[in-house]
Amino acid sequence: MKMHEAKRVEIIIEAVMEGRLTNALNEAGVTGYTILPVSGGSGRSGQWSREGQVGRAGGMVAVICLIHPDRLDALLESAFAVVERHIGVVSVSDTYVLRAERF
Amino acid sequence: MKMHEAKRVEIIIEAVMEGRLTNALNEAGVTGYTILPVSGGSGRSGQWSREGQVGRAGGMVAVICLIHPDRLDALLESAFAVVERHIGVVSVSDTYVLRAERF
Amino acid sequence: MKMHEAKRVEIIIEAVMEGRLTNALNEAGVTGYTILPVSGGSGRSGQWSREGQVGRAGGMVAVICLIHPDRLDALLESAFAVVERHIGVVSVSDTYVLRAERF
Amino acid sequence: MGMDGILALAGANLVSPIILSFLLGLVAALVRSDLSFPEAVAKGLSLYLLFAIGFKGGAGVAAHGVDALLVAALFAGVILSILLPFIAFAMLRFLTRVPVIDAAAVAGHYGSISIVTFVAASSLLAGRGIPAESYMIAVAAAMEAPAILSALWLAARRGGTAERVGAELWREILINGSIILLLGAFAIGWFTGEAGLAEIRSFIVDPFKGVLCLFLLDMGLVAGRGLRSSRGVLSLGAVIFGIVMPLVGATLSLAAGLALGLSFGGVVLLMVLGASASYIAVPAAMRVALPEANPALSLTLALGVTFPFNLTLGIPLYLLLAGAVTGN
Amino acid sequence: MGMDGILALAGANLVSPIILSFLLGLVAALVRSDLSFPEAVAKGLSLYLLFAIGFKGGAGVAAHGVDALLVAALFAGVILSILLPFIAFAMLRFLTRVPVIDAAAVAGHYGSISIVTFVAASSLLAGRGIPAESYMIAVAAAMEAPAILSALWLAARRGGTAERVGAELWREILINGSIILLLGAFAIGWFTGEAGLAEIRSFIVDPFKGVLCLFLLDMGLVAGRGLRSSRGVLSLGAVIFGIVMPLVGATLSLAAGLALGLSFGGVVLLMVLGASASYIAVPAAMRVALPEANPALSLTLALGVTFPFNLTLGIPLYLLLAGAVTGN
Amino acid sequence: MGMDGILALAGANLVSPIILSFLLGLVAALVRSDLSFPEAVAKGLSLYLLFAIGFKGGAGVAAHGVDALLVAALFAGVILSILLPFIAFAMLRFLTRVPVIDAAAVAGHYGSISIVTFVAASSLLAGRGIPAESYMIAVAAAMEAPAILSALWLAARRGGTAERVGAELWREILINGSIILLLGAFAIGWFTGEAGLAEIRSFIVDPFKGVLCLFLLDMGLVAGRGLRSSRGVLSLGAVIFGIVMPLVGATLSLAAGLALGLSFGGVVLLMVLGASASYIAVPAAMRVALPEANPALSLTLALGVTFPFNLTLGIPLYLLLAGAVTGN
Ligand SMILES: Nc1ncnc2c1ncn2[C@@H]1O[C@H](COP(=O)(O)O)[C@@H](O)[C@H]1O
Ligand SMILES: Nc1ncnc2c1ncn2[C@@H]1O[C@H](COP(=O)(O)O)[C@@H](O)[C@H]1O
Ligand SMILES: Nc1ncnc2c1ncn2[C@@H]1O[C@H](COP(=O)(O)O)[C@@H](O)[C@H]1O
Ligand code: NA
Ligand code: NA
Ligand code: NA
Repeated sequence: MKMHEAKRVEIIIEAVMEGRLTNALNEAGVTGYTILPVSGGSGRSGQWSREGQVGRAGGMVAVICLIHPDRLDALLESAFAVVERHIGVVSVSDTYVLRAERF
Repeated sequence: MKMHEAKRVEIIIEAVMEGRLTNALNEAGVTGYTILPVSGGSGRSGQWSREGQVGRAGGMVAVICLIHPDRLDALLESAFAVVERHIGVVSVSDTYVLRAERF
Repeated sequence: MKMHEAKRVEIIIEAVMEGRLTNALNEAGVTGYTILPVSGGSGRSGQWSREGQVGRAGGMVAVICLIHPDRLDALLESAFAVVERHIGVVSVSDTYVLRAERF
Repeated sequence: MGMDGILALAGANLVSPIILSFLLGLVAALVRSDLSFPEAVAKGLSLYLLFAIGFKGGAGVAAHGVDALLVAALFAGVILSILLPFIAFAMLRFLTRVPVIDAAAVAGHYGSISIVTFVAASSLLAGRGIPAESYMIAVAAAMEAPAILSALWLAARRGGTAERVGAELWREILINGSIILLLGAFAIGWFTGEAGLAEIRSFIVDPFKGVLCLFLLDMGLVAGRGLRSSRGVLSLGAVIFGIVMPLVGATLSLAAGLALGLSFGGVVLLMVLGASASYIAVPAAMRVALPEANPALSLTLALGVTFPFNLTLGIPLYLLLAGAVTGN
Repeated sequence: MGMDGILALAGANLVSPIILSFLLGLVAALVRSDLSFPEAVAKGLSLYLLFAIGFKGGAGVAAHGVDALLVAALFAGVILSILLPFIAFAMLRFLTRVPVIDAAAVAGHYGSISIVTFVAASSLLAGRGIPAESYMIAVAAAMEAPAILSALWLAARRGGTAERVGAELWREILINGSIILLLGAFAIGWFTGEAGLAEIRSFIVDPFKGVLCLFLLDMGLVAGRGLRSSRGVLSLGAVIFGIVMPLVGATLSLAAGLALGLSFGGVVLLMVLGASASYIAVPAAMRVALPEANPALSLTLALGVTFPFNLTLGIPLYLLLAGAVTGN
Repeated sequence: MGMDGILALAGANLVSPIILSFLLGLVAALVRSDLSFPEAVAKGLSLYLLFAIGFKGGAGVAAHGVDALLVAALFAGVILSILLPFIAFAMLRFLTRVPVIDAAAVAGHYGSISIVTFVAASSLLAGRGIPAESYMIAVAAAMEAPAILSALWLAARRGGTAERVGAELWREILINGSIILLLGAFAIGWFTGEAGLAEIRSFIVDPFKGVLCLFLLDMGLVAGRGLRSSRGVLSLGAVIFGIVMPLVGATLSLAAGLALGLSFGGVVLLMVLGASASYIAVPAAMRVALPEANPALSLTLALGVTFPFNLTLGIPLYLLLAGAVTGN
């Protein structure tokens, strides 16, 4: 099948920042993304788990964004502005997508 | 450690189509995949979230499939037949796996 | 934006082994990872789903680990020691990260 | 009872904790509070409500017996469910410019029923001491699916491209979770009767209304979020449809109920079924069979317009109408 | 009581909402309905049941006092849990061709216990006004883990390759969530006694049976899905094992209960513990310690064959047997 | 009442199922049992508690009327919430070496309130037949947010780098889920009054204490896990702060309550609000506005030190103090 080059951006960010991140993405014209729940993890600020938690603090989400390579920089800049002072990680991988008209 | 080339296929598809997709994969001989829950997202058909939802419509799942490069085309064809008329995205990345005999 | 080479390791492993895996990672000096819930899947040992399940057996989790390429081997060795006799899959992809000092 | 009566009744209805919980959710979502129910909690509440309402219906049948009317009522329900989508479709095409495929999908929702609207109406009737046929819950279950048939026929017939509806989809629709749970609990309640009900009364009867409050709070949140995120989806014509269509459905059901000879309470419940629109079974079926239809339109109409209308003004109105006609 | 008595009792048992809810779930899964409980809801229900049954047991002990029998009963339970896997192993190797490692894993399940079977039996006893020692719930907790020891010994001894079972695994097994919750709630109930029970009675006593119905509905769904997806896993010999083994476990437990001098109700509960097979604690331990064992076999047997058998026919049968022997 | 009285009361408090459930969770987590509540279940329980406590407060106001004191009490609560962070900040800087930004974040937690501590205290009062102003729940809601203002001011003023707090963050804080739910349910309870309460009493009143037990079990698990994973985070000075600060908060609130002329029960509840530290609303706000602050410190202090202290010793102590001063 015909595949098209694209970038897969994975942003793991605090749950309280989810809305701010997606707003920033929307403003940068990035309207395609998928949010996965995260149940736990570990990093420089220690280990955590969502089990039994009530509050929104102390949890993270993973935002996955498939995007045309040309638009990567705009995405990263807007995402970075949100992530900058916060804990979380951003990674970008090469990928190929079906139905390029969607990205 | 010895790693082997493989493809990582990520299909984000409507939850109501999950069974149809896995059936199609099984029929194409693809019996290894993992399904991740998705809590929200955004695309051409707008933004959505699973919070407080009861019905199965209006939710998506992510199906991850690690596969030997030779078998990629069969997988994509069977997956595409299911995804074709539906919302959702398909991406393929290069990856390496341990224990190649499993794929 | 300045991106740095890294590896993205994805380990899909039985939920009962989660603690043993993260302990092994910690001991190998890998303290950065994120755990995603998994809702179902299929493999050589058959198809499964978490729906309505109470026990911890019969479920899996996905552990995602972004790591500096130099430290990949240590990670894989410690992970493999845990995964070896168990069902589950390990894959490694090339990726790029922001804020390299974190990995 | 004149306009005063309607307003008094609507007023009395409005100050129940059930309705106010829904409004609380609606307001919280519209002001963008982060109040939310986890998906699992919402599903848990709905499993409870379906089980409880089904069981109580069955136990009621065990207590009061069943007559030939049951079969006739089921039959009438199925006919209404098949028929209403055609009216809905015509009305939509007249009032709005939505494409055929969207009109067909919406029509399917309005032929089917909303079980929580039914539950709220039952609750109101019980509170006022108005008896109704216990088997109406079975009628509700019977009305869930047939409307889908009409929607698919309309879509295929009128130029849409409905997917070939295989046996698989029919199986899914006919034994979808909520139908199975409703009918299964109904059967268990019927079978175990008064004794069975006594065993689990303090679970399915006593706390029922409170659970319903929480569930409606969640429905308010979902409806409010839906309205907010689909600004622009609803034209004025669509909103009019969302209010007039339930009135049409209720009126036809009133006629059917009278023709059948249902009790006053039974007539009201049939009206509520006719007036309400599905937000669980039909949306899922439509996503599978009519993937090109815009789901935001159906859901916003059903959950954001018709559901609140029925809950607040509709149910009291149907009660008054049925009362006026049957002389109650 | 003759065969008539058995059938009458089994019949009465079968028409309880509890059993019928399980059957509803089973049927729904077998016809492939999409009815399902979210994992979180299932876990929530099970947390409730463990807390409630533990607390009530403790409060019962506070009310009726405790005697030397408690220690003896705990001891007997541990011995049964250690012993039964050897019988199960031998029987499996005789009846089926499953590999040693699988036989050992299955054997571990049958030495341990199913708390929900225990709860269903307690419920049946309570409904018939048959008293039982309140501390039987502590016996249940004590029987959860020892069987695992036997299973691992069997696997290591008979050529399997059990992972070196470190202190870590033992810690996990002995203080696994369900044991801690059962025993903790038991201790709280004992400590706070009647007064404590009075405070939370309307949460842990009144709605208990209804919650049990919902939980069994979910168990039925899970069991049915398991049966469906592991067609072919079960040989005829395995199915026979799944029905005969509980009878053997119940018989040995009957002997133990009589030797101890437990009450009629206590004997029945011990039989139920002996007859039931674990589906929570042991499966998790086996995945860690015997990863090569096929989990589908153990779970399908425990949940798909033995659990339904005990729930429907087993419990009434054990009741009759114990009644015949003790003259009740 | 002398030291004996304190101990007797604390003892009586300690043997309630509510406190013991918390301790069970704490112990289970500290011995690293895998007992755990799914996130959705924990959230579901907390939604229930907020709805129930809010509704009952409102129904209480409907029953007993409201006076000018309500406004004064709300005002006093807001002032306390704004003031306490300054004291907390100074005390932390004196007792520990935590950076300014961390001290500010912790201070914000202690100005705000813990609703479950409030619920536990209400429960204790109700059990002893001590009446209190029903509108105290509204005071609780009013005290949630103002402390955040002080914390941000402290952080900005004292060298920290608080993010520009836009209108967006204020909106989030002021209409965060728990405030909306508490106040919304309060309004519904007030509006529907006795009749509304009667409709849903068997959901929000009868099982309330039992649900609270399960929720506190979960809180114990979370607190214990937090303590375990943040060994080393807490210095001795911090632990002292976690125990002395609630005493200071309670004392100031006692003065405020007396000045206002609240009833004995009302004074106790205000003390509990002053003494308790937020673990839901403030942590989320701090993550957004002060991302550099270490969340482990605040949460471990609030949930691992102050919450258990208040639950076990604090509440009885405040009761005695208020009793001694008001002569009750
Ligand atoms: N190297 C990594 N790989 C994957 N996830 C990570 C990594 N580092 C941090 N994370 C995630 O980001 C969260 C915050 O990381 P940190 O800012 O290092 O405390 C962690 O709890 C993980 O969920
Ligand atoms: N570019 C993208 N990257 C990641 N996920 C996407 C993207 N586009 C769409 N999705 C996901 O697919 C769903 C449907 O997309 P669409 O068909 O564009 O409405 C969205 O709600 C997202 O969950
Ligand atoms: N090729 C694959 N791609 C993605 N996930 C897989 C694959 N194979 C196995 N898995 C996951 O690992 C689990 C165990 O696999 P197995 O050991 O093959 O039974 C499956 O249930 C899946 O969740
Ligand atoms: Na309808
Ligand atoms: Na057993
Ligand atoms: Na405070």
